[in-house]
Order: sequence, then structure tokens, then C-alpha cells
Amino acid sequence: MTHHHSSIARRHFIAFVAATVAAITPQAYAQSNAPIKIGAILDQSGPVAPLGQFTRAGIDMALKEVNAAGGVRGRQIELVSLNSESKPDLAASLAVRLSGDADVMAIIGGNFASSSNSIGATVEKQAIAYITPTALLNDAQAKWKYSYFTLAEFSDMAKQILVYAQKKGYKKAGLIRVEREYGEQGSKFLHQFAAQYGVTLVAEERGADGDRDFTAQLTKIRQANPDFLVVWFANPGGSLVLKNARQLGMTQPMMAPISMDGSVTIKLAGQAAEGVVITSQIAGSEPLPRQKAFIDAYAKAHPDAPEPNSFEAVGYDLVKMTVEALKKVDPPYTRAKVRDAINALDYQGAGTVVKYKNRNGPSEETLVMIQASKGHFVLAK
Amino acid sequence: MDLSAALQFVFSGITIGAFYAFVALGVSIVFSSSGIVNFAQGQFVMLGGMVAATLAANAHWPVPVAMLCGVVAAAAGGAVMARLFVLPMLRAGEFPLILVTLGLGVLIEALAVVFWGTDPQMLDSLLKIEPLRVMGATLSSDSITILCVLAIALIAFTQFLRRTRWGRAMRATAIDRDVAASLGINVRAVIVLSFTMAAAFGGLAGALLTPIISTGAQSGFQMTLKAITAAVLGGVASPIGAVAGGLLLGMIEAMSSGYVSSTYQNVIASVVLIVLLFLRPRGLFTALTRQA
Amino acid sequence: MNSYRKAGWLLPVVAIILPLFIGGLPSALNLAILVGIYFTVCIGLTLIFGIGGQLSLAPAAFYGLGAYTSALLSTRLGVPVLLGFVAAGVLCGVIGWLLARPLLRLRAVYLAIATLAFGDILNTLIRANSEITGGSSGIVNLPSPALGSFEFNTPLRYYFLVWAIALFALWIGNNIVKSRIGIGLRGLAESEIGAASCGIDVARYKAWMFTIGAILPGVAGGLLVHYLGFISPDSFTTQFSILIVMILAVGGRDSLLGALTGAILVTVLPIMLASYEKYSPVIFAVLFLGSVMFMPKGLAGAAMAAMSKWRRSRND
Amino acid sequence: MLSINNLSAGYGDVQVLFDVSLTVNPGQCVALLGPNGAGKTTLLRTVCGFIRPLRGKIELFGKSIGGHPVHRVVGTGVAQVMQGRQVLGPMSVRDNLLLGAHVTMAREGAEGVRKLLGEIYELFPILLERENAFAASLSGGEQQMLAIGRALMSRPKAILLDEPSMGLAPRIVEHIGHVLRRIKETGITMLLVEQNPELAFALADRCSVIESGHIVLEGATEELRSHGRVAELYLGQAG
Repeated sequence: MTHHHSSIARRHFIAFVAATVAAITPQAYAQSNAPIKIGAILDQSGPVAPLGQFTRAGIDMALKEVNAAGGVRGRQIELVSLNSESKPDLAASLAVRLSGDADVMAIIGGNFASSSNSIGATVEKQAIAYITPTALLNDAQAKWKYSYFTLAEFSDMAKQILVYAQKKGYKKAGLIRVEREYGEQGSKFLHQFAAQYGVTLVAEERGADGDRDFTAQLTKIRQANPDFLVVWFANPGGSLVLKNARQLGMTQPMMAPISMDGSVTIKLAGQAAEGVVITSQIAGSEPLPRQKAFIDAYAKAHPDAPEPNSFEAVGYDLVKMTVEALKKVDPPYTRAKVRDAINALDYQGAGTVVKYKNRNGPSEETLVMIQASKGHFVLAK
Repeated sequence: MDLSAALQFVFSGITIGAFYAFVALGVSIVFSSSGIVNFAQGQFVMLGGMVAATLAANAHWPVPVAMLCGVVAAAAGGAVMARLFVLPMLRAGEFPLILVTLGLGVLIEALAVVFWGTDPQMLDSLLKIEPLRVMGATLSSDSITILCVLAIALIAFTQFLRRTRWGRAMRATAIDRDVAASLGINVRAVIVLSFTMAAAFGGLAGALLTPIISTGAQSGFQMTLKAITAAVLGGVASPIGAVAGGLLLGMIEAMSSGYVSSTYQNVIASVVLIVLLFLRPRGLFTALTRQA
Repeated sequence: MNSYRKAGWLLPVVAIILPLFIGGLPSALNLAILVGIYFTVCIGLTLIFGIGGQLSLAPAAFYGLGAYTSALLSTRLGVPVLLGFVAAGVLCGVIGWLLARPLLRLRAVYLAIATLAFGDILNTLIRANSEITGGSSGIVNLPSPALGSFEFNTPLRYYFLVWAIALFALWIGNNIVKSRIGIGLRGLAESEIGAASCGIDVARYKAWMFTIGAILPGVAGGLLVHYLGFISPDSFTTQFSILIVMILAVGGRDSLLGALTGAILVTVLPIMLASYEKYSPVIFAVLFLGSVMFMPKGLAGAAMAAMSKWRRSRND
Repeated sequence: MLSINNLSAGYGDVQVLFDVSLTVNPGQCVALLGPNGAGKTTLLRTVCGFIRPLRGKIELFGKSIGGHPVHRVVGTGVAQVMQGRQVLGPMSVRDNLLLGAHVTMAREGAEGVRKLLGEIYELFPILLERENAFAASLSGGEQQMLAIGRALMSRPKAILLDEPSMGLAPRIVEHIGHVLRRIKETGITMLLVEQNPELAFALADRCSVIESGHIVLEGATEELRSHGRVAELYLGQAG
């Protein structure tokens, strides 16, 4: 009887394999009025998946808007979205796969430094324009000709935190940071610039995002008695740091970079999130004029959680920027023309402000300082 | 360094350790009755936490009821896993069984991500008691709750093993499957029971831990690895050893973070683990706890 | 045995003429390069898992160690990349040899956890020493390997470099499988006591297989990062080790044909499934579970069985 | 009560038993004799359910049990004493005995089991003395008594014994023979696999001789005792 059962199961399994293969086989497409393709490489599973899914949500919103408005010169925009699973080398292969499809005019995506690094290195060889929701990290990347960044640089975030500290008269900083590239970059720039703003780093501790308790690290920081605490983390680890600090009776003001942006910090840290200052690219409940349209549309689409975070806003911008570039290109579209149009972009969007003629990263205005207040994020005072 | 800090490091170690211990207990229950290392154990912790958090946050069920549902959901998952995937592979050997549990872990996580997305979920504390403050060191109320429940669970489980018909059957199955069968014990039922109980303990851990760290659909695998490490450290074949291993691992991490460097806390924990494995390849506490 | 020998001739011929067909397709050439790299990793691991029957979760560690060795030597000290590959292999081999004896005293899950811990240590050391290693952010613009003035800087040239090394690894692997050591290793997988009673020095053979299982991923790691031009610790995580174990199980963990099948799967499957976006891990998990439950010898084993069945039916 | 008809069985591709037939009547003891590797243990393990029969029928109390899982065979009232005194070493003597009552516990409850335990201790006073010791710390003879006592804890209608005398000193074999006779007197049916003909002949009403998977001789003990072939094989007398 069990044998019979397993043979049915085996048959189902083989049918499943066949269906999977059939679905992947490329379909024929019509050339004339065919949609314009944009490739997307997003980390939709693995540790970076939360960022990938935020970006995807923003991309979807923008796509719907653009296509409802008739696309670009009557041609719809089609997204070829691929999951890079938080694996940098897979991301590189997917970039090669997308550049092998002659109809793909540009690539967006890559949700953390490692994947945007490997996609960037690939598109430079394949000569296809690439806009990423990550930050420019180093001089080598600043020289790239096809890769464009939309997230504020870590040096700018560090400076902004230090400016805020100087304004408030805080002198001694305690830093607790995640053992990943963004924590490492944050630490590097805080150390580099602290003295310029009259701030000294009196303690630095590290942790992993999946750790279950940070009171040991925080106790050591508390002993150095800092004026304020910088939590260079992402969720859920960062929210736990906030909670642990309050639980230990640390009353210092706390500041965090964009990786802690979003209502999820308030959901996870609860009372402990109150007052935390974050370097963000959007303030959900107090939008700047350039952000108004996006936030209204977002609130309509998500009535129960109407405040988008920076990553959703930047995802939205990725599509809008590409479309703006496409609109400036005279058909027929070629990758070279699209790349030049992107290079000429002067764009003020929901989540980012760029002038790529000068440099392939966003300008400083991109950053907004926000603060958690009664369960919402408002502009920091 | 002063006493208050030292005490806080101990509390930190206990909090982390209780977490590892709880998950490791589930690993040990399955291993000690079937010899299978369940690489999907962390997923039951995740399931318990996610179900409880979803019911409490979205459906506004009372926290204890939501937690109970989390435990039941995890237990049901364990039973289904054992019946549909483990029993048919029982004769295939150790390597394929590990691969099956690994694959199930991947599958459960992938489905959870599709169902819940990747946002971490939060849950209110079960007991709203005051945190314990001793000489400037603080142990949160959630940690106290977990420690108490862990102690109760461990005592209940060892008593179950010692005193009940099915508990004895589990121990016999662990020692020799064929002899157990020859005594009229339904070995397959024992294995399903052990997976169910382990999953229930995992679900309970998940429900109780969510108020502290929150739970995300992708949190399971990392917990599995920590739990197996803890269990191996203490002795995977003994529940008491596994719990002791979990507490020890948490303590090593907190102490190295406190007294050496938070950068190298994992390195230190890993080095200790490797050295202990070289010295005692079967785990630290196995000899002490063979009876239970 | 016969089919092995045939495959031993067939594969180099296919490898040489394949670029004639796919040389113009960047994706196909990219796939072929990655298959070559993963094939080298999988040959090493087939010796450990399949033939030696040991569950080691160290592949990512050696893969990363080799990658960082050649990346750092070339960027920090200006050592030629090809020499860097040799250094990667030597370093991984030495560390593999030193670790082998104490590690291989451990059985099953104990070995898995100890090798996992070894990988964790390496990963943390890389992340923590950012002045040397570039830390979590990694290093970009790694140079291409060169032989004199001939640079392997196009995909086609890199393809031949990768497959030359992969086929050399295959030759080594094949010789080991057929040699006294290989027969000894198979004895190990069957029964350790049995092997010992046949006069096989169990500890020495285990150490051998572990060492070669460290060298090959080490060299492959170097090949990978100089191909991508970029290195970061995110490519060498526990997840990678586990992925390799899973893929080898699907391909067939006890033959070199299985290693090739596994290498093709590990390269092609994620790229194919990527269009399913967040469903791709679900599909991967179902495919994996299905093959473990219904094809205990992997795809390679199932294919061999089907072929011998077909031959038998033709002969009848 | 136990009847085996034309049973064939083996491991994988290797067939060990060929058309074996055997009947044990209620209250009787049948001994199965044969040299090493003849298929005695395979036969017992097939009856118990460890091995799936290739062909043939096994009936217990008129019900077919061929291919049933082991625990269900035990549930029908057949206890097993496996080869090599398979006591559970890391557990106490008392726990070993209580495990024997796994089936009884469901039927008779804790009270019934306690009474039963008393009866076993009466039969084997040494087990009461060593009640809390690890089973592994017992001597060979004590372990064999524990194995037999544990089998009785299931209140069996029949017992299958696989070489209870193996590796034991003659004095202890004699003692075990004595105990087994007492058990038989209580009306429990027995199938005894033995290489020690003295023990077998002392207990069995009928004997079967198995060689290379075939039953080659079958008959009442008295008849067989004087049979030349048996004498040659087991009693060391040149025929």
C-alpha cells in the first residue's frame, strides 16, 4: 500500500518538474509595439529579503502609475524581475542573463552592498545602465560608467548624525554596530569625521543582526558614559538594541542610520523607539513637496499603514528615473542612449535627489533627519 | 570591572542561553528517540512565534490563547513532518534523513516568507511583571518567564521519560529500535510522538521569545544551527545535556562579549566548541545525564 | 566502470568544442564558466561526502579561504593571480591536512557542527580585520589572471582557464576514486571497521580525502572571485556550504558524474528559478525534497539506473 | 495456534528460507534445531515481523500475521526473547521490566502491572535485588533472566525464544531450563530455537531440524532423540 502511495507521489513530482521547466522556456514576443523591458535584480529571499521586498513594493507602485498613464510613447513598461536570494555571485549571473536579453534597456536592483557591487562590476563589462537602491561605497565605484546609486552615502549619514549631535551639544558618542558592511562603513566615517564636529567616540561595540541580547555590549558602553548612542543596525537587531538600552536604564538620546527607517522599528521597539533620531530619505507623516505625490498614492494603496519607508520610496524612484530617461531618448532605443539619458538625469523624487552629471551618487539633499514621536516619524527638531 | 557589570553579563548569558536551550531541547528530544538530527527544528520555533503573533496582532486574540494556538500549530507541523516525510525515509539511513529535514526546513521557511512576508512580527509579553533589578543589573520580565517555563518544561519532560509508558518507550526506541519493537512498542508512533513533542516545545519557545526579539519568517534556520551547536556542546542525546549546553553557549557568548570583545564573541564560542569537541567528542554532560 | 572511462574522454572533447556553439552568447558562456568552477568544488566534496560518507560543512570556509588568499596576494602584494591560485590551493591543503585528523575523529553531526564553527571563525576574522581584507564590504576591481603578457580577461579565455583546471581536478578525482585510496574510501563509507580489518589505514585515507576536499574548493574560490572581479564574505557563508550539500544530494553524491550534475544544477537552477521571484525558494525546496525522497542516488544515479535498464531490455 | 505454511523469506536478493512449514499447538513447546546459518533466526524474525515474507502464510490463533509490523504481532500475545539477551543496558532493571509491560499497561492499567511485576520478582528473586541497577551491569545469566522476565511482562500466550542458552555457563543454562519449564507449566506456548540439544530435548514436545533453509526432519522429541542424523549433528556421536 505504501508502495502504491509513493508511486503516485513520484508521478506528481515528475509532473511538477515538467511544469516548472515548461514555464521557464522563453515565450515568443511581438517586436513592433512590444513593451520596453527593464530588468530588476532584487534580493527577495535570504537575509536581505526585507529590503528587496520593500523595493519591489515601490517598484510595483511606480510601474502601475506609469503604465496606467500610457507608458512611454505608447509602449508599456515591462519589468523582468529576478530574485538574487541575497547572493552576490548569483546577482552577477542574473545581470549577465538580463544583458543577454537584447530588449532589456536598463537594470535596477541589488539590495545590499555586496550584490550591487557584483552587479556593478558585471554591467560595466556588459555596457548596460544600472540604477541601484544602495549607497556608493568607494572610489572604485565612483569611477564606474554604467552604475548609478540612489541611497545616501555612509559618509553623509555619519556627518548628518554628527551635525545633529553638535547642534544639540552632545560631545561623547557611544556606538553599537552590526558586523556587516553598512555597520563597518558607518563606524569608519564616524571615526573619520567625529573630531570635526567636536565629538569623541568613547565606546564601540559590535553585534550580529540575529543576536538575542545586547545587554553585555550596552553595559560596556554605559560604563563609558556617552552623551548619546548611535545604533548602526538594521531590524530586528536594532530595535532590540533600543529596547535593551532602555531596559538597562540608559536614558541617552539614540540615533540610527537609514537601515532602521520604517514603522517596523516602532512596532518592534514600542516605547523604546520614542525619540530615536534616524537619518532617512523620507518622513512618512511630514512629507517634503517632492514627496507629496508618492505619499498620497501610497496612503491610498495602504490605508491601514499609510507611511512608506525610504526603501519603498527609493524603489518607486528607480522606475520613475528610468522612465524619465527613456522619455528623453529618441527611438529606436539603444542601451547606449538610455545610459546617456540616465547620466544626464536631474531628478528630484520621493526617496532620492540626483544629478548624475556630476557624480554617480545622490546629492546631499537626499537625506532627511526624522524622529519617532508618538508612534510616527516626524522631521527631527 | 565592577560587580554590577559582571552580573549584567551573567543575566545576558542567561537570556541568550535560555533561548538556545529551549530550541536545543527540541533537537535533543528528536535525536534521543530516533537518532535523527532535525535541521527543521528552528522552523517550528518560527511557526509558533509567527502564528501567535499573527493571531494576537491581527485577529486581536488574547496573548495566552494566541500562544497556545502557536504551540498547537507547531505541534501539528511536527506530526505532519514525521508522518509524511520522516517515516517513509526511516530505512534510508542517516545522511538522507538529515537531507530530508534540511529540505523541509527550507520548504517551511520559503512558504512562510510567501505567506507572511519578511517583516518581523511582535507580540505582547505573556506576564507583565516587573523586571528583576539586582545591584544595577537588570533581567527582563520576559527572560524570567522563559527561564521559568524552560525549567517546568524540562522537569515535565524528564518525568515523562522516567515515569510514563510512552516516555519509557521513547527511551527504549532511542537505545535500540528493534528491541523496542520486539517489546510491542510501535516505533513509528514513538517517532511521530517525539517529533510532535519537539515541535510543540519549539512552538512554545517561539511564542515566548517573540515578545523579546520578535520573529521573522526567515529566523528559523539560524536558530536551528545555534540549537544544534548547543545540543552538541552539551550532548545531543540527553535533554538535560542539551539544555545545559544551551545555557553554557549563551554564557560563553555573553562573557566573551563582556570581557574580551564583542567582535570576537562568535570566534570565541566557536573555538571553545571545537576544543570541547576534540576533548569530549560526545558532548560535555552525556555521562552525567544518561538516565534521563 | 566502463561508462566512467568513456565520460573521462568525452568531457574534455565537449569542453573544447563547446565554445564554438556558445562563444557568442554571454549568458551561456557565463554559465559554462560557473559550471566549471562549481564542478571543481563538487569534485572535492564528492570525495568527502559521497565516497568518504562524511558530512562536512567546511566547503564555504575553504572556498572563501582560497578566494581571499589569491585576492589579497594579488591586490595587496601584487603577486600574479595564477601564482595566487597555487598559493590558495597550498594554503587550503595545509590547513585541511592539519585539521583533518582532529576533525575526522568526530562522527556525523559532531563533524558537521565543528566544520561549521570553523567556517564561522574564518568569516568573522575576515569581517573583523577590514584594513587587510576589506571587511564586510569586500574588495572590488580584482585583476584578471595572466600568463606572461596573455591576460585571461575575456569570458572565452577565462572559460578555457577554468575548464583546464576543472579537468585537471577531474583527472585527480578519477585517479583517487580508482586507486587503492579510493577503494579504501568506499570501504569507509560502507563500514569503518570493515575497512580497517582489510588493512586500510582509515585515519590516513580520511585525512587525504579531507585535504583534497579542501584544496579543490580553495582553488575554485580563487577562480570565482577573479572572474567576478569582486570579493566579499557574503559569498562564503554557511548557507553556501549547505547549498552545496543539497545540490550534491540532488546530483548524486557518490560519483564524479554526480558532481558534474550537481555543478550544473547549482549554477543553472537559481538562474532559471530567479524569474519566480519570492516563489523560487519554494520551488527549489520542492525539487530538492522530491529528489531526496524519490531518487536516493541523485539524478546521476537515476540516469545510470535508467540507462542500464534500457541496455538490459535491449539485450534481452 | 502458530502455524507456518510454505514460508519463504530472506534479505534483499538473498533467499534464506525455502517453503518452511511448522506448527505449534497450544500449550506445547516446539524446538527448532539446526546448525549456524541454517535460517533459525531468520525464521523467528519473520514470524515476529522484522522480515517481510516473500511467500507463504503465518497464522497466529487462526489470524494471518504475515507482514504485520512487529509491535502488532506482540500485541496479539506473542512475546519475543531475542538472540543475545537484548536488554536495554542504559536503563534500570525495573524500567526494562516495565517496558515489557508496554502492551499490558494499556489493557490492565498500573495496578495490573504492579501485580505482574510482583509475580516476575517471585520467579526471579535476583531481579528484585538488582531492581535499580543498570541492566548493563548484570551478569550474562541475570541479563537472560531479565530478558525472559521482560517477555513475561506482556502476559503472552506464546513466547518465541532465540537461543536462551547462548554463551552461558552450564549451571546457569540448567537454571534457565528449570525456569522455562515452570513457565511452560503455566500453559504458555513456546517456540524455542536452540543449538544446545540438551535444553531443547528437556523442554520440547516436538522438534524440527532446519538445514540451509529447509526443514529436513520433524517429529516428537522422543523419536528424534534416537534419530541417527540428530545424534550425529548434535550429540557428537559418530553415526
